[in-house]
Amino acid sequence: MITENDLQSRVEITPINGSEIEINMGPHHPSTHGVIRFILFLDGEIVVRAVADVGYLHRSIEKIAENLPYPMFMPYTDRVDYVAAINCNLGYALAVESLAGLEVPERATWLRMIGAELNRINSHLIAVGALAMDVGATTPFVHAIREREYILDLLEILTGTRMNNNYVRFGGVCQDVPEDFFKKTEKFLDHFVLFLGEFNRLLTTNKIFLERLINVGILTGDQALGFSFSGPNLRASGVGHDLRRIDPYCFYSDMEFSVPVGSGVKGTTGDSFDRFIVRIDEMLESVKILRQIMSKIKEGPIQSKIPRKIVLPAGESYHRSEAPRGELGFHIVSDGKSNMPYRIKIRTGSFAAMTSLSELFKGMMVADVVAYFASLDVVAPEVDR
Amino acid sequence: MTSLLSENPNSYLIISVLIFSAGMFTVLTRKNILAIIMGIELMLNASALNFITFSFFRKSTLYSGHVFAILIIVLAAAEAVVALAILLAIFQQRKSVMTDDISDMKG
Amino acid sequence: MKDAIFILVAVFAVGGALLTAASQSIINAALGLLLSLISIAALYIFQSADFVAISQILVYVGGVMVLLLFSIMLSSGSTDFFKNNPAMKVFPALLIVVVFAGLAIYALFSANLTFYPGQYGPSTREIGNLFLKDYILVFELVSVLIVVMLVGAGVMLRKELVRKAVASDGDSKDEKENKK
Amino acid sequence: MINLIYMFVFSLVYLLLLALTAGILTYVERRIAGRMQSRIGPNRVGIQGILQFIADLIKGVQKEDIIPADAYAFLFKIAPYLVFMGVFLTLVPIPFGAYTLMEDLDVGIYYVLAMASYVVIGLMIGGWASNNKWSLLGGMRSAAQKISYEIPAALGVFIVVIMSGSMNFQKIVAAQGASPVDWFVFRNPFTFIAFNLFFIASLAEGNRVPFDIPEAESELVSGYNTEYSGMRFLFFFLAEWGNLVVIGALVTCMFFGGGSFWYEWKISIPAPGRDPIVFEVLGFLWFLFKTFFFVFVIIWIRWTLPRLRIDQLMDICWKYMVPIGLISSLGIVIWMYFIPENSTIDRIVRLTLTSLGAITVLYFKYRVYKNLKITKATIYANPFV
Repeated sequence: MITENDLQSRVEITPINGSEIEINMGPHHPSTHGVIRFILFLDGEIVVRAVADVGYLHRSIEKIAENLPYPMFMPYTDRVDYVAAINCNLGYALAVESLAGLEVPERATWLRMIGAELNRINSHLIAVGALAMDVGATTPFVHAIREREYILDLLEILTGTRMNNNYVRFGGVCQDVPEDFFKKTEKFLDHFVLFLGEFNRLLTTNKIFLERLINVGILTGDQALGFSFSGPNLRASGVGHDLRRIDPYCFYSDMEFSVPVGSGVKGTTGDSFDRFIVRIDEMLESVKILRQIMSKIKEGPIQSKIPRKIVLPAGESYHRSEAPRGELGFHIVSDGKSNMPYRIKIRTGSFAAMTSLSELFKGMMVADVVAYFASLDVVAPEVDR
Repeated sequence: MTSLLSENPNSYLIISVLIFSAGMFTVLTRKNILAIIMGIELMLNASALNFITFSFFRKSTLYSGHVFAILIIVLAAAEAVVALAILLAIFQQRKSVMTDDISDMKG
Repeated sequence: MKDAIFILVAVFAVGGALLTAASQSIINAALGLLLSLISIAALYIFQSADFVAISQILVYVGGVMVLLLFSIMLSSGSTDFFKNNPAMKVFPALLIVVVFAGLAIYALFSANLTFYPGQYGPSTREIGNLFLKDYILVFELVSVLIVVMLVGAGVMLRKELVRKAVASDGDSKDEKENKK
Repeated sequence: MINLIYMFVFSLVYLLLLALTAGILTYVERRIAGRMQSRIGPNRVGIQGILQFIADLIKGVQKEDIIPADAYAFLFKIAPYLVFMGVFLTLVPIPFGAYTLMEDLDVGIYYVLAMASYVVIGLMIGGWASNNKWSLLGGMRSAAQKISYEIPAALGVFIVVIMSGSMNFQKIVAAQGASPVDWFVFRNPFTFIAFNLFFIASLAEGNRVPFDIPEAESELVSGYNTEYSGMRFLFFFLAEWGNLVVIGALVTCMFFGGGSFWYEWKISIPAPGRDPIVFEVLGFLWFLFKTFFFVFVIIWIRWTLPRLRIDQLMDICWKYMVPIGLISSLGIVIWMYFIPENSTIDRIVRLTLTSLGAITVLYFKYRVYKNLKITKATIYANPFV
């Protein structure tokens, strides 16, 4: 949180002239998706300077990790990004497993991937829906939420809970699925592809929607890399960087899917519309992956034997995975003695996205600020952790 | 002439005088350009009211008074637009709307 | 009954004007003006001038008042309190105004004007005829004036021009200081 | 004296009826929105939730009327009433039937335009007096928008006035006929343009989507009514929904033949030998039907489209609508000079335009069914689920 002194040191304070007003967007504002605050200096409707202020949702998850045994930290990773909880579970589990050298049975890996991909679709639905809502169209958001309900039903069968699933365990997953789960998923996917077509037609053929997003908040590939973007936001800028391809984990190397890259279909590469359409395409890719998984999954154990007390070897390591909002990295430092980490640092995509705001907001109108911020798909708890 | 106040031309003319005087007082005593513009608007309105009154009570088939009232309204709008544009240009430059601060042209 | 309404309207018209003249804050003055303008439109209706009355509301209330309020909001932060002009204190001004009003009212009653009772009737068609027959030149001139006004106001508020003016003004000030 | 009392009672009845209509419209809008968003909408209070608006009213009255500490209290208090008054004053000259109107003003349309511009004052004052920067921005936006869109609206009205030769609503309605061929929309190309200009500009003046930028909830929190609560807040919304009826009624009067419903019968000239009361009632119902059809269209647009940005909004007004309006108001004069009414060309044009309108409707129906086929969605015709 920014105090008055910090603000003065961080913004070149020129005396505010008559036509310039300082305005607080947030911490409680409909379009900040949680508690995030921007301080905007407006000249009429145009932003002259902007400061992005984070920290209003800080729950010190990383500090809590230092006082918990490794398995007990798993539920906290749900809360890092509550929209895509299984992806966070998976990232943490993979990091610890690779350090401890734990085996994971094949079926458990498949189930983890099903959970992760369902959650990815879930998260992207929220992202595109909220983007539509922030540029003023309420109905697509509700439609997206309706489809998300089906996914939540599926996740409930899979994990037992609808949100904050806490599904992944070291060396496996917490429970197996009933047989009709796959049939239901298949049915949902058939329906979902049709829905996505309709959703896409409703928005991408809408002139107003296009005008609001095209050429707004353009980020070139270099710029995006400079801001250390990752995930869909980076891919929208034309960089085909997908950790499922580049640094495969689970069985993603066996999967056939393409990495959608922003190509400036309607405007410039890397504008807000590209970020929207990349997410739509990615949902379709996730559907493909899910279908492949379901054709390959076999019966088998879901949990390997793991030691009662997990003690990682001394040293530090970083493990990354592809979460819906970009690279999700767990940097674990262990002293090699206790069953608790010495330090955990979580690297999230949303936090990286926040760094671009002050730069990009300059010269935008208030409505563009909202559209650009929504197109980045920032979730407040992931920013602050 | 009827006894009704509303059908007596003098009542309209007196109202007009009072409004005009109020406008004049505003123009004379204010420092803020906005307030001066308001005073001018009041004075213009009072005169337009005069036109309508004479048109109505002198010979009601003669509508020239209405024409002049409309002209006054249009001109007042044009005047206000230009005045406020100048005012805002000055304000962006000087951060003030007071007549005292705009005296550079004084010899 | 008609008179009661008339007196009410008249009180509003004059009261609004007085509020404009005497109020302490600029926003109250604007409100007084608004009240006065609407009441004057009502007075027009008393005199069967409905077209003029509606024009008054459309142009003054919908146009001029909005512009005034806009300017007040944009320039708020500058002092908006009642201040006397150095050239004119309140009492001399009051004196001038009272003398003027007295003279005008005296003139009104001594002029011995002949009035006829007004007749009520629609006025729109006649006004239109007059504008397009007798006053066609005036009408066209007013159109030209409005075009000039539009262009002028647009040019005056163009940001880059204002900035240029500010910049050149700053230069000249610097030069002056250098000379000193 | 009796006359005055009659007027007072009549206007009171009118006001109450229209307040009731506005209240019911809130319910209707929420139900329609619910339908469009695959949910139900209010259905708890009364049969099918019809009494929901009364419940809302009671809740609104009970709520504390909060006036911010630094607000300009007097202006803050009167602003909602100014807006409410402005909207309901526009109803005075609108003919719901040959006799069902408050005052048959000679300058009817002109009066409506004047009152519509009067509403701006209330919105600006409300925004300014709240002493909130978001409200101030909302008030400013609303003033800029309404003043700009008054010009296209006035140009649309201008074309109608030229066509009918009067500003009186009864005469405008009488200049049209009962069948679609006689309506001003399909009379000639310029009146069709006038209809579009007027309808779009009315949406903008009524702060409806896609022009709802003064109260854009994702940008300006809630615009000029951010700080309002309780009854004053409701007054803003009563005005908004009252405005829906006004827009619908105006469009019906000016372009869709008003309440004329029988071939030789025109609203202000009842044919001899017919019972005036029966025709009055039938005409009134027909008028209401048309009005509520347009209200439905406006609601439909609101829940479909995103919101424009302010510069796009101004561009649409000044770069497209005003020039088109100016050209077509010149065109209508030339048209009327060269092509007299009921000449062969006139009839051909009327018939062509009317059939084009019918084809558009049929094409729309085809598109809807095609989309439904693609998405394999089921359509639920029953509104009371």
